[in-house]
Amino acid sequence: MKNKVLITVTRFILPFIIAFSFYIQINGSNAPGGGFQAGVIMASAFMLYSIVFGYRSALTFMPFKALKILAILGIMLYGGTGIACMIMGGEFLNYNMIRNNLTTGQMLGISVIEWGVGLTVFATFSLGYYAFITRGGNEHNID
Amino acid sequence: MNTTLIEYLPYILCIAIICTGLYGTTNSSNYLKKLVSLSILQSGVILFFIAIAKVKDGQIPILACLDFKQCPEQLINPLPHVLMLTAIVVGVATLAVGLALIIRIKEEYGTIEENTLIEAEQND
Amino acid sequence: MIKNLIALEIAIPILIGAANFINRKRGLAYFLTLLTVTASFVIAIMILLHSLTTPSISYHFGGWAPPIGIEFKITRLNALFLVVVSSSALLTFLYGKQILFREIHKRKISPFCSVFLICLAGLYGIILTNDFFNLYVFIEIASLATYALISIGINRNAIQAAFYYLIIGTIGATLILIGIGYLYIASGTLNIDDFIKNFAQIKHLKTVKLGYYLIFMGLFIKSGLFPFHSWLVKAYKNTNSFILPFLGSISTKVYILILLKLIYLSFGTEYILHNNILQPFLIVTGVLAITVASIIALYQKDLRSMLAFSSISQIGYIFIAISIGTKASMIAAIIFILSHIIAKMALFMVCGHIYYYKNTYNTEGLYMLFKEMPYTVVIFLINAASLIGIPLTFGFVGKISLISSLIEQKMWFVLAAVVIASFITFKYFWNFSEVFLFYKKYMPKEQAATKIEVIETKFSIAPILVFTLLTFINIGLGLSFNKILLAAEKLLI
Amino acid sequence: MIERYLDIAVLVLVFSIAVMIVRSKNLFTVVIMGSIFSIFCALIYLIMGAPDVALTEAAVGACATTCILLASLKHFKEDTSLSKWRVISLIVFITLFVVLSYFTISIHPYGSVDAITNKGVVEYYKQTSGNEIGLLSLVNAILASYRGFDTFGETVVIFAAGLCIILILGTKNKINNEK
Repeated sequence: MKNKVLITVTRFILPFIIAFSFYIQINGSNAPGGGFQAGVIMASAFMLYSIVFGYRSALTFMPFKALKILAILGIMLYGGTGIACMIMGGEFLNYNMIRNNLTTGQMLGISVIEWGVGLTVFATFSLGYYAFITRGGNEHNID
Repeated sequence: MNTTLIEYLPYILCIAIICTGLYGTTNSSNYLKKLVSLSILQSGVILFFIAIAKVKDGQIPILACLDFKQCPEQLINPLPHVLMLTAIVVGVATLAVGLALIIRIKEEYGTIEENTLIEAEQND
Repeated sequence: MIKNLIALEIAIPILIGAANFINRKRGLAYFLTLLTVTASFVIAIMILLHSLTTPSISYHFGGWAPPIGIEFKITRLNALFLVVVSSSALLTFLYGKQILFREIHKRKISPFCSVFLICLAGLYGIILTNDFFNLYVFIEIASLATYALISIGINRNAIQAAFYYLIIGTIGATLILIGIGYLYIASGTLNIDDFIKNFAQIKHLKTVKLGYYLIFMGLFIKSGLFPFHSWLVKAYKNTNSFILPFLGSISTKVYILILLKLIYLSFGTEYILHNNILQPFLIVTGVLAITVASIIALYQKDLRSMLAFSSISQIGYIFIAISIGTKASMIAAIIFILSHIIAKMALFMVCGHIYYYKNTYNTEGLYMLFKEMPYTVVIFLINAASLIGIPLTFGFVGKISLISSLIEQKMWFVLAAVVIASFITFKYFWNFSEVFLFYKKYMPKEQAATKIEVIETKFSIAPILVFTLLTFINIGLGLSFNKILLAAEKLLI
Repeated sequence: MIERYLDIAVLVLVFSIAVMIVRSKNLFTVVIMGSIFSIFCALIYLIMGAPDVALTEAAVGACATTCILLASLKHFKEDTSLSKWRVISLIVFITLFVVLSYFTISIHPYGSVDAITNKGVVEYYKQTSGNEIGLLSLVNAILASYRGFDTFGETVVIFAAGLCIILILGTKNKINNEK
């Protein structure tokens, strides 16, 4: 796409969208928001980029394989936290086992799993978008 | 009479949206429209859950301070909100998988109209 | 320690399925999946052995006690079904390596295995969970994976069948969600046991009635009860023959198990079935299912369509057993579910095995199969006998316990329908047996019309061993009639 | 008082958008109306005091889903949908609507403070979550800790959806054109 207005506005707005998604990710404990919303907003920034600049240029800095690894990393963070809690002697996802003084364990566990959710959601939405946008073209090497 | 009806009107409207979604899902001939109707159905259910959580003059479910006893306030029920976050995710996951299937159907049959597809299926 | 195995049973398939996402080598994917399924089978056996000594184990996720957090509950019934599901998955993978590699594109096998593992974890979750909303989440996980597994088929109609199933299945799941909402409004809790604790005070409420009607309606749709069965036929007819033994035997039965647990162990038969519209509804639909579906099966020329309609009629028997509402009938329903799983899985495996060599399911290509594959046809006949309910098979035990509880309740019309439907079952299996066994009488006159392309095959002993094992289990259970009834009594403690 | 009527007004609007989606013939209209539907749903969630759900619906329904739908709409350019009222199913769903509405009367009234849903478990969450978890946001405390396993399931659902899309839209499966 060669619309100058669109490109300028996108360049201007993209950092704000990304910053907003990080804000929601980090500030989720005391305000509305959390990992899921942050992931979706991040993915929509990614979609905006690939709509305006073309998905090929988006592929250069975020290749398909990287997205796959991010998705796995997210789910591993979540499941790994659960299993780590079990190794430390509690139940699955019992964050009290991480640190035993009052709420630190809970806070730590929650922030880790929120990052896991955020990563998986961002990566999966972007993957899905790639899958739909590349279908029908000459190359579909998404698997 | 009037007050009671008003008190139940939000629920009834949610149910109306659910029924519209069901009607669209079962009667649309186009598969894409079926999917969008399906997400209307799910939105109706989500609206219903959020409506039952509402408390008159309640604050949004964020505590003013960590110890509830020091600053008690009337809060909206947060549990349905949590459930519906999950339900939204499930809805969008279903929509995405359905869309992928529709694209494959279009590639294989060249159409996504139900009537034509049933004929094509019987001819196979 | 044993408690943590319960969480691992869910977590291991999910995490390994996720890790398999980047792997593109099909051999590695198959090996990894086989290993995972074996591990989950071992864990399931350990849980079952543990539950023999302690009848009820409750696992609290996150360390929060039940009404606050999510609870998994292991009873003997749950543990038994855990073993059944995991062993079915294991047997499917042992049986179908060749079929998997031939019917599915080599680049698709790795994601296919990942989706299968996630589906498996979803089914375990459905069996174990004791929380209404968690039940919904696991139903959705299992269903989403099932749609994708079905869409990979032997012909293009599989995709359409998967989409049809997606629409119907999502409507069913949404009905379950609305029902859960109504139950939550009435009780303020999501835990099933906690809900039942205060049940006496709220059982007269309209919201509770509507809630369980909606949940049951959703479960009926998901389990393929007669008027809602059309997705089942389409899906079974067109999907690949690797996944069919697993999905065809397990996926609907899990929902029936949930229904059974809700009716008999949670709400209570007194409240749900007696003086209620649900009992006549179940009896009528069950009778219609066993008769109409059997009659439709008579006219099928395709082996898999016949088996699909046979599944619908068998589900009808299970619902008749559920609708009676005594303890004996619950045992009958459980035995029926188990016998159907074992026999149907063997039949679908035989079916896939035949397809591997003959590349067709149609009767026109299968004349005089006995000459080429005598052993396979014998296995087919034995398992068909089990579905008909001929003595010395496991199916006979189920049918006899169903008939005895029908006689006990003096439901003569239903009894007559069951007997007549059994004869029709015999007839439609006989149609296919005739085709397999006899030559001259049924040979089509213009043979040239049905040319089937010759395909490359590699002989493997694995599928034959697997369905032989299933047949031995079937006959072994059929011979130990009294022991099963005794064991079933113990199961429900 | 005015707030209550605001809910109802937006709900009526959402309902009419839903009817328009079901009635419309053009697929592009369906997708764009679906996006508008989601935006107004998000508005209702905000009015009803569920900012988390509103944020999610706005991000997912109005933005991401619409992007994905539009991306795939290029495949169905020439398709239009027939749209006729079918009287029998209309009657069925109106009956369903009446039955469900009849049962709705036994729910607690909208906005009721002493509904049973506000007691029990929820009371416990309000009282103790600040001390036990240490988060101000109750939704996140329940989501991540008390019902953390549900959220694990939710993440698995999203992941499974991605996996299913790759499985379905990946390399074409070879098809035996068996008649």
